Amino acid sequence: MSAPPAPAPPARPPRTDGVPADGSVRVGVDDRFHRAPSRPAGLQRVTQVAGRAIGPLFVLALWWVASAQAWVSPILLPAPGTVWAAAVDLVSSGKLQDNLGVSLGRAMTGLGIGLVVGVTLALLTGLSKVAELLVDSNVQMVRSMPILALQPLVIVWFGIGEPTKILLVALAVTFPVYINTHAAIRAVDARFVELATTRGLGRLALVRHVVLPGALPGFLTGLRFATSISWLVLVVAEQINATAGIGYLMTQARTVARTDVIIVGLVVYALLGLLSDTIVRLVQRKALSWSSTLQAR
Amino acid sequence: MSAPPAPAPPARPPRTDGVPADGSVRVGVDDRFHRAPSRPAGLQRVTQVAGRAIGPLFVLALWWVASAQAWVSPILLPAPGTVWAAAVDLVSSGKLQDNLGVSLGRAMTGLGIGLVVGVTLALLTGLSKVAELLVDSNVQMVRSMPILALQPLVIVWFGIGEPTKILLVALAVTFPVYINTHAAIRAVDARFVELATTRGLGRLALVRHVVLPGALPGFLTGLRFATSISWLVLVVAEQINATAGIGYLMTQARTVARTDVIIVGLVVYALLGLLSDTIVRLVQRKALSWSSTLQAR
Amino acid sequence: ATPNTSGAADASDTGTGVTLRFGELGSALTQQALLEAAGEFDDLPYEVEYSLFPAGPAFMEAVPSGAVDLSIQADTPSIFAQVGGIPIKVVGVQASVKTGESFVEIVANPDSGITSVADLKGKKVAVLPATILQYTVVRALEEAGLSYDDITPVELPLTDAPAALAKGDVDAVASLDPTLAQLKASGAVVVGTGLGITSGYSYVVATDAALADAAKSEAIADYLGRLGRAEEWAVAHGDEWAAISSELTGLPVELAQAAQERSAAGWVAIDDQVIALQQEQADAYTALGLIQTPLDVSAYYDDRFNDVLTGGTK
Amino acid sequence: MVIDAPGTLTPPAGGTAAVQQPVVVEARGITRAFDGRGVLHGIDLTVRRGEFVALLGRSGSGKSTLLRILAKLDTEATGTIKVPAQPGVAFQDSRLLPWARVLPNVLLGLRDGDARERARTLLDDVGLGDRARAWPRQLSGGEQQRVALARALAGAPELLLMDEPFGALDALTRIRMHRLLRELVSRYSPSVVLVTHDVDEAVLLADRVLVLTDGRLSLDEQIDLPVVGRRSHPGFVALRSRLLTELGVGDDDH
Amino acid sequence: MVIDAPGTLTPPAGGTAAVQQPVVVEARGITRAFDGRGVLHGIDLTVRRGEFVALLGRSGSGKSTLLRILAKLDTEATGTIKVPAQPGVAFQDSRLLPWARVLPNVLLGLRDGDARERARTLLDDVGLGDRARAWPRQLSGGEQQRVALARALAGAPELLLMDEPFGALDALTRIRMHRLLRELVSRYSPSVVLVTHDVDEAVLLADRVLVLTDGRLSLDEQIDLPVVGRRSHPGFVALRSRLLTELGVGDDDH
Ligand SMILES: Nc1ncnc2c1ncn2[C@@H]1O[C@H](COP(=O)(O)OP(=O)(O)OP(=O)(O)O)[C@@H](O)[C@H]1O
Ligand SMILES: Nc1ncnc2c1ncn2[C@@H]1O[C@H](COP(=O)(O)OP(=O)(O)OP(=O)(O)O)[C@@H](O)[C@H]1O
Ligand SMILES: [Mg+2]
Ligand SMILES: [Mg+2]
Repeated sequence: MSAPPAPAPPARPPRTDGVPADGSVRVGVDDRFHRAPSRPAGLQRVTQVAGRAIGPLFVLALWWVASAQAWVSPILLPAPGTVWAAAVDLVSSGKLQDNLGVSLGRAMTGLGIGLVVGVTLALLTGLSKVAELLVDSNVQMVRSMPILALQPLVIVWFGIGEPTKILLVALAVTFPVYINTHAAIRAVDARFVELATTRGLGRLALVRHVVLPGALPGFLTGLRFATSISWLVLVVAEQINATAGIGYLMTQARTVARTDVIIVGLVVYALLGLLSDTIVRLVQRKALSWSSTLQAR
Repeated sequence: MSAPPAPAPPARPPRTDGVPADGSVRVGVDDRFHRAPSRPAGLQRVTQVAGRAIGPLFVLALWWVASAQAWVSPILLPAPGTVWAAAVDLVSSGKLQDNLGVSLGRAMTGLGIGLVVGVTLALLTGLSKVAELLVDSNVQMVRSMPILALQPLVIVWFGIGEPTKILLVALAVTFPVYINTHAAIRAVDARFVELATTRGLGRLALVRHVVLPGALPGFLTGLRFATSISWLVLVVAEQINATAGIGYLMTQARTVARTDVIIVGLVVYALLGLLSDTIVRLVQRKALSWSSTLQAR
Repeated sequence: ATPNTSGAADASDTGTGVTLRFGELGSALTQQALLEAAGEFDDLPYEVEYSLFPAGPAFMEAVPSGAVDLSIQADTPSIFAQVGGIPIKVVGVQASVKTGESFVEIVANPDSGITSVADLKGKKVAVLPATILQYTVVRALEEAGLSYDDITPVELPLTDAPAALAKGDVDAVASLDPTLAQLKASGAVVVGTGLGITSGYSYVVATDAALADAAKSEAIADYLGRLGRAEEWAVAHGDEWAAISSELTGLPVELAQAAQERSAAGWVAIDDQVIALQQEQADAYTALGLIQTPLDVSAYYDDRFNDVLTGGTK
Repeated sequence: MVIDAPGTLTPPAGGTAAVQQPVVVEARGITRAFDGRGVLHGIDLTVRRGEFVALLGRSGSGKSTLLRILAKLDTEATGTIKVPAQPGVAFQDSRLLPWARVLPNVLLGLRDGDARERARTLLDDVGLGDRARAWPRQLSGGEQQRVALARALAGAPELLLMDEPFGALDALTRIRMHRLLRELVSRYSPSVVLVTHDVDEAVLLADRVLVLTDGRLSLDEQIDLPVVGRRSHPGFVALRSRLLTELGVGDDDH
Repeated sequence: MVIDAPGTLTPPAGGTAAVQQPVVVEARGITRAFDGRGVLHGIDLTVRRGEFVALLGRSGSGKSTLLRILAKLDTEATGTIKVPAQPGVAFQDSRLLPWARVLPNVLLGLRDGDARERARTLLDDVGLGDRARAWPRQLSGGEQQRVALARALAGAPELLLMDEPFGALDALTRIRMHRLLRELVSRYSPSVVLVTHDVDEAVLLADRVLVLTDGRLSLDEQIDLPVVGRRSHPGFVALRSRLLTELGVGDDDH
């Protein structure tokens, strides 16, 4: 059947029957899943930093109140004032800085080695079936063993000098980096590898252009772990023939029951964790600017 | 300009000028990035298991030779025979099984709690800006602190009984689960969240249909960590008033200098690591069957 | 009747309603077995609950939680507990090593050329800081006319020392059993002992809370009496006890026997002399910089059980 | 194309009759820029119930951007907008959840009891009744697009926003999908905004065509052609040619 | 459509002259099944140098599967195949690396010195010269497709395998891309296999059309029409109609 042609409707104000009449200036929903409305970048950063500080400040306040109200015995959790005094003491005597400096050297060296080894292993096992069969199960097994129990063997092979401490850090760092990077490599979309094949990319170019960028988010997650683990392992590693280091400081404080120093150490650890985390976040933001995920708000 | 119509070429054997004349029956390249040619599944599995065993067997052989050649003092690294005898002894007396059983209970309970807490936190901080500001930095800070140093505080609050041991496991498990799941949630493709919005999915449905499945690979990577950490942390946790458990067994062996028992313990840890890893791998294979990544070979 | 061990619930069915919570140190719970073997466990008028800690400081960390009442330890934990303000008192002192024996020894690699403490000058010596091991080294050096500055102390966990000695990273190790036995088994030679330096005493520490509770305090007195008798039984029946304890701890039975041969039993009255010995140690740690403000250890002694332990019942 | 089943089809809701229908979409002064590059400059658009609007425009002219705004997916655009809560959207990429099989993908977000049955029927309609349990990656490009189409239709929405939903389909499948769409439109009278680069498709299906040029609607025209036999109507060729000109294609090019 | 620049274009390499050209693609007995569902049943295909082959077929008929096999991306297909080492491939999805900007995406895998310049020229040619530094996610669907086209062309490959490379383009852009492709084809004489669902496009561009039906090439025909003015040639309509019939579209449908 055929309807007769009808003239175009005359221009007139639109009717809004059946539709609520309230108009909003902003379009769409305002939800964290969507790019937030653009604000001056500086202001946004300040708000964010302030926001992140809320949590720690809350904990601090709780601690203060708990101490003031004597909810916890000061033997276990000294008052913020006591800890602050201990911290001032440690800083003014230069002890804290010195020990941190020593540990920083160990943590960074171990972290560097662990990163290189972890990524290399992940690339090997991620790209080659043979390497995976040979390496992966060994890595999994070593990862499952308590470092404390392995310590005597490490000492026999590497002595009690700096190499052992760095080795222990490297060992502990390697696993999170390896596992996350390995998983990320395996999760790279096969379609991009196909593309690379048609472009005649060699192994190296494939790694450079497809595998590494594709695995970068996973690697960064591993790195987030690795940074804090590199510091944590020092608590154990710096029991071996150390005369300085944040781990040494902690162990010593524990042996001589200096709870205030322990708490200072804990706070230092927390700050180190926040700091390295912030750095990794920045790297993440920069390195993943291409992505259209929830991450890239 | 216009070319005159030409008749279709007569059917004849194709010429192969300029093209190598060797024909291969299989099409395409054979590379690990591509689905391997289908083989009987059973045979493939056997080859894989055998392949995975190569690494450990190599380590075992090395140990054997090192002991036979007395490269390492037997006090530090007893010969495989000695260790085997110790293992037989531990098994026949039922000690190993009993301790494993006790630890299994603790590890699984702690793992379960840690999984729930980690995933819940990751969902909160992954989905809500406010929760992230409040929770994330605190989680990062607690994660950065050495559990050993936190132990006294944990004891005060939770005593020296089972809860403390389970709490320590849960605490240690929470972080890898949290960090990996959080990162994975943030890496969920925003396009799918858009889709969910247009379908009117509520928060819960969004989590169920988009966020959780999208974050599953990352969660499983976290789980891979978490399983082995749950066992590792027992070495520390089972120093607090424990009279049974694999961690207790290790500590006891260390204090009484029974290197052979320590090695048995290490092997048990390695096997536990392999076992839990294999389970997670299976779950992975099953749960990610939809994906077309390098993983899903 | 087998009374509750660790983790047991309230002892509401016993006459006094008191539960003594004893923190054992080491690698396994052995005390109940000792009391049972000595026949001291049958007619306890109160409950005893045992918990296990790897070392003294770990016990001290549990004190503020109120989960423990008393323990027996070596010299140093109570000193550092005082530094940390842990609410405990030393309420009993026990001889644990035969006269003429010491459980601390300094051993060296045979090819290091070290044969005496004097030879340690300029050498690397593994010590565990803030322990009787360190104290022994300090005092042994003093007796040989040297000071702690004349050696290179290497701080190592006890169990890591054998590996370091085997590797040659340290020249000598101050150690005690069973690590000491392990060291000797791999060829290390004894170059010095704690004889005349270490008191060989064990110290019973009880929490202030437990001491403030009259019923508990009474139970402690009774329990320590039984424990002392049981230990005397163990000294008298060395092989028998060594067999039982090695079964429990996993310590090779030869080592257990060797340890048993050295051990002694018997309470020592808490007096100025005993306190002075500890004060000397505390001062040594102060000199080493481990303790910042000088300590008066006598504040941490409570001699209320002197009569019961060293007088009346024995 | 509608000859096969003339009984089931009603005339499009265009013409004077449509003016009586309530407004379903009302957008005023929609403006959008990306990093300073303006894409939409104050678009005004009113779509009434049952109206079928085709949106044409050059590649990169902002069609998808406008559609995303109508779907309330763009928080940075400015302007006023009123749209029904849950439009059926077919994205330009088919956007199937890779971790859900075909049927759950179609069912996503539907809660009513007979949704499952309707989804199955729709899958049959788009020719994929036997692929309900396939993973998205196991489908061909056109198959994926048809699943996305089925999903957009499955909620029987008041408003359909479709971004080149037939782009990857062959001629026959495309005709079938056109027929399916018309059928559903006549049954439920949703408002439809269809982005397409196929002028014939636009003229064949729509009651009204818009052309987006330089961030403005450079053409907004009712199509007053009969539904049946539209292709052979003399007005068809004229309109088609006018639209092509508006899109920059000279008659000699084609 | 080629009127604008007749001087730069040479006649297609079809007809008797093409038979003299060397074989570039030779596939024999290509068979592929997914989970037991056969998709290709022994395809034989020979493509000579400079030959422009259009591949038509219903959605889901196996066109992309065949193209993937020709690109040596399918390890489970059986048969014999000889193809040049590095074809230029335009996938059905545009498949841009999300972590690389537009220009690096085009340059991917090119190592020769003037690749950069050529890539820039090609980006200009596809109308995206000013988007060289954009991320793929910042491009519209059609823009992404054009980048993928530029990438496929950038290596000046001996063999071009293109899977619906113009599917998301508007009429004018499509004409421009056709022109660009013809120009490059006449300059470098690559062999081309073009999957398309647009019968007009196939007939306009190709020297030869194939129709894939039920896993076999149900039609394989040389197009012996003049390059210039092909659309107005009487043979055009006849061939077009024959192809539509082969694809299942009746004349009355269209
Ligand atoms: N990985 C796979 N697993 C299972 N089936 C598949 C897979 N890939 C493709 N198929 C099926 O093979 C058939 C051919 O797919 P192909 O992608 O080659 O179709 P096509 O001709 O390109 O279709 P379109 O025009 O829709 O892109 C389809 O039915 C598809 O569902
Ligand atoms: N996230 C973004 N960031 C920057 N520019 C963008 C973004 N999204 C789109 N654009 C640009 O906005 C313009 C309009 O994009 P849109 O996707 O709306 O085009 P379109 O009309 O749908 O084109 P097509 O027909 O090719 O799909 C394009 O030039 C595109 O490059
Ligand atoms: Mg678009
Ligand atoms: Mg296809």
